Amino acid sequence: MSSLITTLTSPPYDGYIAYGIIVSIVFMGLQLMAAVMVYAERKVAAFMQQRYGPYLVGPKGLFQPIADIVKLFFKEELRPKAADAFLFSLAPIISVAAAYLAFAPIPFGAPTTFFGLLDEPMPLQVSDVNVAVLVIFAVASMGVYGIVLAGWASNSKYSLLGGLRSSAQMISYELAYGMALATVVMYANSLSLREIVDAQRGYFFEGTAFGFIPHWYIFPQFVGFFVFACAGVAETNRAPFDFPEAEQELVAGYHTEYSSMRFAMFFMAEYINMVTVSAVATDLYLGGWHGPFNIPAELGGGWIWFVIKLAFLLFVYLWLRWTLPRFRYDQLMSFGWKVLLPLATVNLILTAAGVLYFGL
Amino acid sequence: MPIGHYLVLSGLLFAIGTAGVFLRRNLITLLLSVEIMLNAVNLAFVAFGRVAGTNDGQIITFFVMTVAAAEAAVGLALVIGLFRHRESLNPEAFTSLKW
Amino acid sequence: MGSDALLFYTFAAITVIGALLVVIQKNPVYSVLSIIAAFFGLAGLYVLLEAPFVAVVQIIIYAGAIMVLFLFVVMLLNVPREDAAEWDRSHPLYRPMAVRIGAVLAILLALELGWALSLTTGLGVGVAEGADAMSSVQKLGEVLFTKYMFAFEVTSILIIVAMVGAVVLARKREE
Amino acid sequence: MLALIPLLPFAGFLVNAFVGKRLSKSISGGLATGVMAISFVIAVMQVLALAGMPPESRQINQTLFTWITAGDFSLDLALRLDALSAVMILVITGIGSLIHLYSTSYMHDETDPEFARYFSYLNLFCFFMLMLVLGSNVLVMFVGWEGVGLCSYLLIGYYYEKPSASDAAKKAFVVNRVGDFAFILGALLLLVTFNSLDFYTIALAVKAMPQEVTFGTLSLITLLLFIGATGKSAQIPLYVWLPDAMEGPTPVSALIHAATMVTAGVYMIGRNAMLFEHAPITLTIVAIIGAATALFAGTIGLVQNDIKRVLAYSTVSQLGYMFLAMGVGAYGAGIFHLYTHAFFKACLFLGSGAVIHALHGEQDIRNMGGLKKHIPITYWTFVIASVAIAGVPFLSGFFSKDEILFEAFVEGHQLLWGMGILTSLLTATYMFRLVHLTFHGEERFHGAEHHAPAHGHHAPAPQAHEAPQAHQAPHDAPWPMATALIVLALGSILAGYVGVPHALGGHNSFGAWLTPVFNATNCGQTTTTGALAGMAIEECTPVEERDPEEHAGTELALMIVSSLIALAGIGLATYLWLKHKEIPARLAAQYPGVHRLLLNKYYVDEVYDATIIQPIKVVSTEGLWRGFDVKVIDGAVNGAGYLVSGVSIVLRLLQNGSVKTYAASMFVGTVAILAYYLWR
Repeated sequence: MSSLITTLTSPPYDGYIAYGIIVSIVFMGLQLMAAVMVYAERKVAAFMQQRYGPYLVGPKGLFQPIADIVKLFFKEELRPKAADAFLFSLAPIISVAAAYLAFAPIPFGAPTTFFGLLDEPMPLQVSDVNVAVLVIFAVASMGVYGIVLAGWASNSKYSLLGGLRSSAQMISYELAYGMALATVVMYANSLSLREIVDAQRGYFFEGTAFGFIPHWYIFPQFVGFFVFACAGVAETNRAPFDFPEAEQELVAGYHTEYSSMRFAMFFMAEYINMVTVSAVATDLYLGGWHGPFNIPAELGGGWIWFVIKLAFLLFVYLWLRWTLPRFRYDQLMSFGWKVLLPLATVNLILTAAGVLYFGL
Repeated sequence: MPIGHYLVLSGLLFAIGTAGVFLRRNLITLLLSVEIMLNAVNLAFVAFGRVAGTNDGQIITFFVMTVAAAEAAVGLALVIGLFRHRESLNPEAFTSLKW
Repeated sequence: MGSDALLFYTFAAITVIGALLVVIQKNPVYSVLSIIAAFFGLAGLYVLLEAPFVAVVQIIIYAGAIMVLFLFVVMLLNVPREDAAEWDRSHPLYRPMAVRIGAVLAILLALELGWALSLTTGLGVGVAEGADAMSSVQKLGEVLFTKYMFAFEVTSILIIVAMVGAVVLARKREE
Repeated sequence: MLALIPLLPFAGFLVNAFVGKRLSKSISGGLATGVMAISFVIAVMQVLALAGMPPESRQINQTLFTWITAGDFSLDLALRLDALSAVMILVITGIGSLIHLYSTSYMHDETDPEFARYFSYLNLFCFFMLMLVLGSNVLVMFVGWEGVGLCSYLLIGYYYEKPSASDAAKKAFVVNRVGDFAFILGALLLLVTFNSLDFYTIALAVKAMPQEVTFGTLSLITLLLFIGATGKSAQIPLYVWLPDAMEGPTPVSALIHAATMVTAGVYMIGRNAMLFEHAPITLTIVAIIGAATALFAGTIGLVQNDIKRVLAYSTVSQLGYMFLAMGVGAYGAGIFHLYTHAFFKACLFLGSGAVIHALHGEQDIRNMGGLKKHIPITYWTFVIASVAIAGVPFLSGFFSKDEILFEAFVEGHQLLWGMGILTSLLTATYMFRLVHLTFHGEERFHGAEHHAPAHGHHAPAPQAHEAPQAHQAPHDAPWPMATALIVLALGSILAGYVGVPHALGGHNSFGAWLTPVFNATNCGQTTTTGALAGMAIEECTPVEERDPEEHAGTELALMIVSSLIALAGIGLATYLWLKHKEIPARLAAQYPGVHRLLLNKYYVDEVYDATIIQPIKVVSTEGLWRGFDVKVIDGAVNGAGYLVSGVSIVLRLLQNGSVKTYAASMFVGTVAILAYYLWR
């Protein structure tokens, strides 16, 4: 049996229950995240625009997401006559599946025993793939098909334009994205996210006056982080790169024709992707679950750090969306090809040189 | 798993690709068929490499992929150009040797 | 049969069916989707061959990039389903003949391949037997950048040329 | 350093050829003359350096680059300066620069581009001539050999819009081609015989051989080379081009067709002296041809009326002299005569040029006379040169000529000696006939311009300033021409004194200077290397000279005889063409056949035309052109065309532009190859 198969099928520890727990945690967590993000987004938007935002349903409108979900459940499934039935229904599935799958190899906490429930600690991760970074990259690149196919299948010009835009946009930004990933991989000399995170334990300049600076890759790799952030935002089709669904231009872009649960899937996919990208960024650049100081296992362990950083990044997402205007399409392309890609390449080369000659 | 299986599979894929090249009348599908043939070869390479215990097979696969990427880029660009000239993708529509 | 064989046949089935669909489908979009499916099957086979890196790269490059490009073009041109043949009968090698020839040749090739396989010995050798897999990404990198250095560089040139060529070819001629 | 000598003129050629159109006359002419002058200076320096060396190793070698490498045979483009080529480069660069100088004023009425063209040709000629004499192996020499042929063609046909000029040019080219063909055959034969083309290597190799009594390889080689020489140096039977070559500008005739190029053949024989020495049969032929030419041309020169043609025939006859010398094995004497002849013949030609210039293009001596008081400088220089060529004692011609005759006599060729004496009589006679008809007697040149159009192009004068100067007295040469004339005249007086014979108390230092070359006793670096190194060493012992005093008496006697002959010739000329002018006419009337025969140069051209040219024409027209060319070659070509088009009618079906068909054919190939490997 081959190594990857082992990691994928049989968990690296005994106790399938625990494994199931982890999987369900991730699954549910993601869904919860999506819901929370809906609420958060509205609130943040309102906050930034001096509005109240949702406040009727529940205290401070906390249950608004639930209301939304209910609404979406009971809405009618619409499908344009000329649409391609099969693909029309396939597209959202691809989207959301890719979104969930992308989170699989992401570790979000040090091995823990769940407050002693387990006799041996188990890693907070669905599957520890030794080429995790590449897997994430691959799955992320699959996500585009959902959008593209949705755009094409619903057989409407707005959708089609949205799909085309997203495909072009994703291809363009995947390069910079991959370059940034490669840089970190080179830096940490490993493809496994867990190892990358563990490489970020501790501090720079141990024992000096600057000893407080945590050993996070964002500090040596801030350029890479910038590139990764931009590319990530573009990959998730969020403002200011939200071209596939540019309301002002394309009604709602690729999901113009969608309604009800299928629409909900796209919606979820989008937020889950945000979470995924943020999680990856956290693991790659912000030292994952390693914080400035250790949180003892009794209080839950390192994953709290992880959640905090994740929340921060997600807030940045919203912040960007409600702060920046949308690019023009040509600006998007030229930014991707003429700024990010060269930047990422130079960064890659410099880092390579550093690793090779100065053993950074 | 005996290597014979992989070889048969590879040959099968190659045959399918060839058939596609001959039977289809759509330039894009033709290109796709070519991709299938390439991948059939890749499979054979990797299988042999595995048996031999070297990774040259995988390396060659990377090169094949690169070539495939280049071929796809240029090929599709050509397809677009041709489509601009004749509103068709049927290779039989481009039999004139100059225009 | 072991789970290994099971996986092999599953992936092989996916691949072959996908490939067949590519050829059979009349609608280019479906062809692209089926070939993506086939690629996933192939990726699985690569994993079975203990070449995980190749597998992932297969997904990233083929499924993730090249096929998106195909899909993009298909949508851009919005190609209709394949139209009925308008055959050029003025030519002695007109298409039905060509098809027949092609079919005959395909059969011939299949026969020859079968024969060749029948002649070959050692087909029973299991892929996993013999030397262990040399598939760690580090090893690949080393080999790629030492033994195959030249080829690698040439590849980069090839890519550049392809990019320029594509841009030039697809540019709108303003006339 | 050595390479600079030929390369400077080449540079001049490049400039004049490519940017000459935009240059003014003074610049292009000055440039051309300047480079020649500089390379003369360099040549002098090189020769002095050479003279500084011990006689056994007098060589300066310079290999420019390896030219040909084929298997084990490799050939350098190498230059070698030794005693012999030293003489040649001095003559070429020295007289060359004088003639350039002369030309600047002689050609002054040309338009700027024409002027530049003229000088570019002239420079190119000098380059090739220097390559010819400096080349250290046969092939380099051959390059020069062909090059000077080309330049002579270009310069003869300089007034190309004049039919006679271009015809003459073509004639010269074709006739030379015959000789060159023989020459290259000889060169190849040399190569296969000695597996080398380097002169010294060959010379030493030959030296090791016994003399060839019967007609063998060496004789064949030398004979072929000699045929080449007859072409280049206008000997029987290939001399016919030289008289017509007078269509070119006069300075050209002076430089190419008197001083330098035509002597290439003589030089070549001298260069291969050892080779010829071992082929006595060829030597005899050379001697006989030389003597015959000398006499023959002399007789023709006696009756010609075109001033330049007279000089041309005299040139031919003098060249005959040189070949005679070579033939009797008196190489030193031959080269000596070459060297002196260069001076006085160049001087004569330039003088004639001055006369023509003065008379605005008149060339017919019957329309001259009495020019003495009009153009004194030209007159005196002309006379000096004529005296020199006539062989009057104590001028350059005297020494060289007498040495030749003496050698001929001593070597036991009394008959040839007789012919030589007769020729010198003729020489003296026709030269002074020329002098008298041109400069003495009453002035017949009024209204010269009526004749001008006939020779309109010989000198540019007529078109340029005929109208203003139609009836004013002829003017003497302007300073550049005068300078050249005077220097050359002095040369024709003094040049001989480098080779004063022993009989006159001198000790033929010129001969001494040259002997090592001819005996191949001086072994330069080249010979001390390679297969012949060992031989070179033991060959380095100088061979014993003939005792100079032995024949002093004979020599003195012969000198007196020939001097008397020369004076007699002058007297005869004076008697016939100055005192009693009716006698020649009466003679002509008395023997009309002879006169016509001479006047028409023995009908040689006509004979050649009838015996060679016409048959060739017929064969090539009927046989080669109408027969072979049209039927076979064109047939083959057209056939190929038909074949291709026929086949492609079928093949076109394959290239139907349908990608699938191509794919199918590719696939067929795949299946076939696979099948082959299976069935194999």
